[in-house]
Amino acid sequence: MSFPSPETIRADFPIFRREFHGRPLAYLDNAATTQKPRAVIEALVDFYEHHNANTHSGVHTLSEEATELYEEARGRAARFLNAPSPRCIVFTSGTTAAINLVAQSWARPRLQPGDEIVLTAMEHHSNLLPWQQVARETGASLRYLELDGEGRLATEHMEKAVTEATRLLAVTHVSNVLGTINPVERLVRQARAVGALTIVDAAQSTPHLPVDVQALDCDFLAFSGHKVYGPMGIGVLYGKSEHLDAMEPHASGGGMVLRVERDGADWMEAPWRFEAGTPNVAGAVALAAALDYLQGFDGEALRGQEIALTGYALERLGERSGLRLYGPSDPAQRAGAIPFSVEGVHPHDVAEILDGQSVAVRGGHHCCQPLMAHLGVPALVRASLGLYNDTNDIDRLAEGLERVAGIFRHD
Amino acid sequence: MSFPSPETIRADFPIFRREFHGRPLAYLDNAATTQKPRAVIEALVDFYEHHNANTHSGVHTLSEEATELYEEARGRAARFLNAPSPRCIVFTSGTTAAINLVAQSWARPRLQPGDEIVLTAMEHHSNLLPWQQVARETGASLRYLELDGEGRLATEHMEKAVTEATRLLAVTHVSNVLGTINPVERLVRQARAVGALTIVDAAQSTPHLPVDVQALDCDFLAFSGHKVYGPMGIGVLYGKSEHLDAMEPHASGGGMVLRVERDGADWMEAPWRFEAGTPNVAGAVALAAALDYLQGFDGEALRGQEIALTGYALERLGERSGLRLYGPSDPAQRAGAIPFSVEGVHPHDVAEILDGQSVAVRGGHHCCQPLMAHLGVPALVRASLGLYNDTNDIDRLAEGLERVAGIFRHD
Amino acid sequence: MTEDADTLYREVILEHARHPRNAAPLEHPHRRARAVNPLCGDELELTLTMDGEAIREIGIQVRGCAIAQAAASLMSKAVKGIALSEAQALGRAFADHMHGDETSLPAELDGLRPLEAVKQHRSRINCTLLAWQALGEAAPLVEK
Amino acid sequence: MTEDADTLYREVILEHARHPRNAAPLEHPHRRARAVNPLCGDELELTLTMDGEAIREIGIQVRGCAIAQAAASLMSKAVKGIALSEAQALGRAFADHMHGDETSLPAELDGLRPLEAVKQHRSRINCTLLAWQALGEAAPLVEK
Ligand SMILES: Cc1ncc(COP(=O)(O)O)c(C=O)c1O
Ligand SMILES: Cc1ncc(COP(=O)(O)O)c(C=O)c1O
Repeated sequence: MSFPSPETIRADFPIFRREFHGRPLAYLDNAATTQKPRAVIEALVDFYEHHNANTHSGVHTLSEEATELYEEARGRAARFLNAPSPRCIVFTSGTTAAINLVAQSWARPRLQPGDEIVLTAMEHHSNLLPWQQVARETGASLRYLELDGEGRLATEHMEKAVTEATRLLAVTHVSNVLGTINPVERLVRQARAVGALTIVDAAQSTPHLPVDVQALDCDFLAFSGHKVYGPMGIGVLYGKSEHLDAMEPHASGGGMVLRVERDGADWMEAPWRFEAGTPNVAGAVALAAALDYLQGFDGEALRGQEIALTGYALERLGERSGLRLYGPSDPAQRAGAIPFSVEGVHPHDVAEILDGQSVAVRGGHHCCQPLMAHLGVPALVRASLGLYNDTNDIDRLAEGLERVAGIFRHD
Repeated sequence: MSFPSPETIRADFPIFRREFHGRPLAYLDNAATTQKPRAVIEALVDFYEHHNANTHSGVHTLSEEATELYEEARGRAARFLNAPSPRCIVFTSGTTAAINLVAQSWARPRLQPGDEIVLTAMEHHSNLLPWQQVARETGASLRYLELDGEGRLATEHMEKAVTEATRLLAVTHVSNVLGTINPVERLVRQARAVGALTIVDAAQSTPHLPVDVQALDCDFLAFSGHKVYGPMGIGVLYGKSEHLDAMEPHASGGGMVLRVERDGADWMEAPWRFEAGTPNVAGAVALAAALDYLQGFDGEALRGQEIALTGYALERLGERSGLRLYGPSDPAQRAGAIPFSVEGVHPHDVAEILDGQSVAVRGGHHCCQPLMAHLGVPALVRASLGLYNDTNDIDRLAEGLERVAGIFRHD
Repeated sequence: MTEDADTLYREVILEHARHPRNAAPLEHPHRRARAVNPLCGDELELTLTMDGEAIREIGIQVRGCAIAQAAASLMSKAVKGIALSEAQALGRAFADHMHGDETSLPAELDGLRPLEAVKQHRSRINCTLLAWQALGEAAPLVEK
Repeated sequence: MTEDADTLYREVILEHARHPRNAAPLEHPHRRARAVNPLCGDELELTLTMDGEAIREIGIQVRGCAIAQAAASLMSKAVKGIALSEAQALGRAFADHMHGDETSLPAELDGLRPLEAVKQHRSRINCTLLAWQALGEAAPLVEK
C-alpha cells in the first residue's frame, strides 16, 4: 500500500505530459471517463505483443495463455468486488450492457402486470431506459424514490421504498450528477424483506469507494472499466450464482454453448453462457491491471484526501456569487461529482470558456434528464474528481469561472 | 499501395519477435483471431496517451477530439465496406453482437409463424443461435441450404434457396471451417426477388476479400475488428438506412436518446440509437488503423499470393496418407481456412503435438457443430492463413504432422 | 491562453445572446417548427408569418447556450423578407460552410460571420444550426 | 523442442488410448452417466454394476482425444472394487491435484501419475477429468 501525492500519481498518467493551450490539463471530467495510467496502457500493449489469441477451445500455447489471462482477470474482478466466486462475474462491454443484460435475461421473462420496479429520481439513463423497456414489454410499472433538497434520497421515501408489489429495486450507488452516496445496504435489506431483488449501478462508486457485494448483499451489480482507470469496451456484471444459473442468455453465438443442433442448443454454465462471441480479452486483462493499480493505494487515505478536496472545492465554488451548488453539503456524503450552475450563463458556455483555460469539465444533462427535470434546470456544469486531482485543479477551475464572469458581465 | 513479402509483413507484427519452445511462431490460427500490427497497437496507445475522453455532449477539447476520432473511424469503416454513408455503420462489440442486434431489433418484432429464415449448413454458431432464438420467439421456422461433397452450397439447393415464405436469408460470406466462398451476390438477388432481406456474416471474408456492400446489395452485414488485424471488443454492423431508421433499439442507456422522461424516451437517429452506453472509442480508432493497414496493400496481389499459398498447402497436406482435406479443391474458391483430419488421431492431439513444434493451429468444432454433424466428424484440425504466412509456415505444419504420425504410429 | 473562448464569445455574439432579435412568439403564425439538439438539450421554437412565399415576420425562442441564442438572433435578421425556399437554401449553404466545406458564405449571410469562430469547436456547430434546422422543417399550420 | 508434446504422449498414455481397459458397455448396469466437454466436444458414457456400495464392473466409452481415452482407461482400473462414494472422493482429490492445488496424489491413484504432465496444458486438464465427472454423477437406473 502506498500513498503518494496527486502530483506523483499524475506522473503515472502519460496524458498529463500533453499541453493544451500551452498548459497541462486540469482534467475534471472523471465521471465521464478516467484517464489511463501507464500500467493499463502497457497491459494492452503486452497482451497484443505477446499473448494475443482467441480464448477457450484452442489448444495452442498462445490460446492457453489468453484463456488463462482472461480467467485470471475474472478472478481479479471478483476479488475487487469481494464476490464469493469468479463465476459470479460476467464480462460485458460496460455498465449499460450489463444492466440491459439483467433487464432482458432476468426481468423480461419474469415480471408481469402489477409488478413494480423501484428506481430513484437520480438514475442515469443507463439504469432507467432498460427498465422503461422492461415495463413496456411486461406491463410492470416503474416507481421513483424522490430526493430531498440536498439531492439525497428523501427519508420519507426511503421508509416506503418498497412495497409488496416490488420485484426489483434498481438504484445507483453514487449519483453521476450529484455525487450523492446512496444507502444501498439499507435499501437492499428493505427489498429483501419483501422478496424483491436489487441491482446496483456501481459505475460511479467503484472509482471512489470500496464496493463489497457480500456486504451490500445485492443480487446484481454493474460497473465500467473506463471509469476505474481501465480501458473502454469492457465492464462487469456481478450476479449471485442462484440468479445467473437460472437465467437464459440474451445474446447467443460462439463460445457459450455445450451442444448445438440445427433446431436447438444447450447453454454452458454461467458466467460463460452470457459471453457470446469472442471476448474482449485485452480489455479484461487491462481492466485487471487497472484494478491492481487502483487497489495499490491505501483506499482509506485516498478517500480521506478526496473528501478533503471535495470540501475545498465546495468552499471555493460556494463563495462565488451567482454560482449555485447541487448535491449534499457534507463532502463525506458524496463521491466524485461536483455539479453547479452559473446564473445567466448556459452550462455549455461555462464549459467552453473553462476549456479555453485548459480546465476540462462537462456541461449538459449528464444522461440524467429526469433528474434535470426534477431540479428544474435544462443542464448543469459538472466538475468531477479523480485520483490525480489536487487543489491546484480546483484553483484553476475557480479562476476559469472568474473568466466566465468577466465575459458574461458586460452589460 | 505496396506489396511486400510475408517476411517483411511479419516485421510489422511485434508478436513474431517472441520465441516459443525456442522457435518463432508459425501462427496458423488466423480464422480465430489475427495478430496485431504495430500500427494498431500504436493507435491504441496514442489514443489513451493523448486523446482519451468520453464522446458526444462533452464540450472540452479532449472530448471533441475523441468524438471526432470516433466518427472518423465510422467513416473509415464505411469506406472499407463501400457503404453509401457512415450512418449505415453501427459499432458493436463484434460480429456476434451485430447479428444479435439484427435478430432482436429487426427480426423479433417482424417475423411470425409461417415465416422462414434461410441459413446454410455451414453457419457459425453466431449466425445460427440468434436465428434459433428468433424462431423460438416468433414461431418462424429455419431452413438450411445443404452442401455438396466439396463443402460448397449444393447447386440444387441454391436454385430453390428462397421461397415465398422466406423473410430473411442469413448466410456466411466465407466459411470459417471450410474456407468456402459463398456466392452471396446471387443469393441476395434471389432473396430480393421474393422480397426477403439478407444478412451477410462477413467475419471471415473481410480479412481476405474486398467486401462491397453496394455490389453485394445485402441489407445487413457484420464483421469483427479482431479478425481484420484490429483490436478485440469492437465490430461493425452495416445496415441499409431504410432498415436501421425503422428499427427500435434493442439495448438502451446513455448516449442514444433525444429526450427522456420518467415514463418514456425518444431515440436518436440511427446509427447512434443502437450505441447505448459509452462507446469503445479506442477500439474504433484502432480498428480504423487496422483497416488502413490492410488496405495499404495491393489487395489483388495479396489475394493472388493467398491463393498460391492455399494451393501449396492443399498440395503439401494432400500428399500425406491418412490425412483428409475438407473444403473446395480449387484454392481460388476458398479463403483462409484449411481444415483436415488425421486418421486415428483426435484433432486435439494433432493440435497439441503441433503446438509442441510452435505451430499454432486449432482443433475442435470451430463453433460449427451442425457442420461437424453434416461432415460426420466430432471435430477437425484447422490451419488458417493470414497476411504474414508463407510456405515456410506450411512446411513447418507438414513437418509437425510427420511428428504426429511418429507419435501415433507405435503399434 | 484564452484566445479560443474569447474569439467564440465576441462582443457581437454576447450582445445578440443578451438581446436576441425577433424573440417574441408570433400570435397568429402561418408556420411553426421546433428543433432540439439531443446532445446538449437545447430547444428552439420558431414561428413565421408569410406574405405569399416570403417570410413576413419571424419569432424564435431559444432555451440554450449563448451561441445558439446569438445564432438564432442573427439568422432571424437575415431571413426576414425573403422567400422561405430561398431562406432554406441559405440554411443549407450555411450548414455546409460551418461544417468546413470549401464553400464560401453567401453574401446574404454576411451578418453571420461572427459565428465562423465556432467552426473550430465541432461540438458547438450544431448550436449555430438549430434555428436553420427549424426553418427547414417549418410546417404550415392548418386552420382549425 | 518437442519435449512438451512428448511428455504428454508418453508410451503408457498412448498404450491406454489405443487399448482402453473396461471399454465395453455393460449389459445390465445399475448406474449410468454421460459427460461432455463443451470446449472440445468430447463425449463419454459410463456404466456401472454394483456389489452393494462397491463398484463391481465398469464400462466406459469415450469419443475424444487420446488424453481423455487414456484417462478414462486408467481411472477405470483404479476404481474397480472400491465403494462408489470413496471413488467419487478420489475423483475430487484428483481434480484438485490436476488443478494445481498443493495436494498430493492419493496413493490409490498412483497408476494415474502419467497424466500429471497434462497439468502444464491447462486446456487439456478437463480431458483427464471427464470420466471422474461422469462417475460423480452416475445415477441409479430404475428397473422398468
Ligand atoms: C464465420 C464467423 N461468424 C461469426 C464469428 C463470430 O465473431 P466474433 O466472435 O468476433 O463475434 C466468427 C468468429 O468467431 C466467424 O468465424
Ligand atoms: C451512474 C452511471 N451509470 C451508468 C453509466 C453508464 O456506463 P457506460 O456508459 O460505461 O455503460 C454511467 C456513465 O456513463 C454512470 O455514470
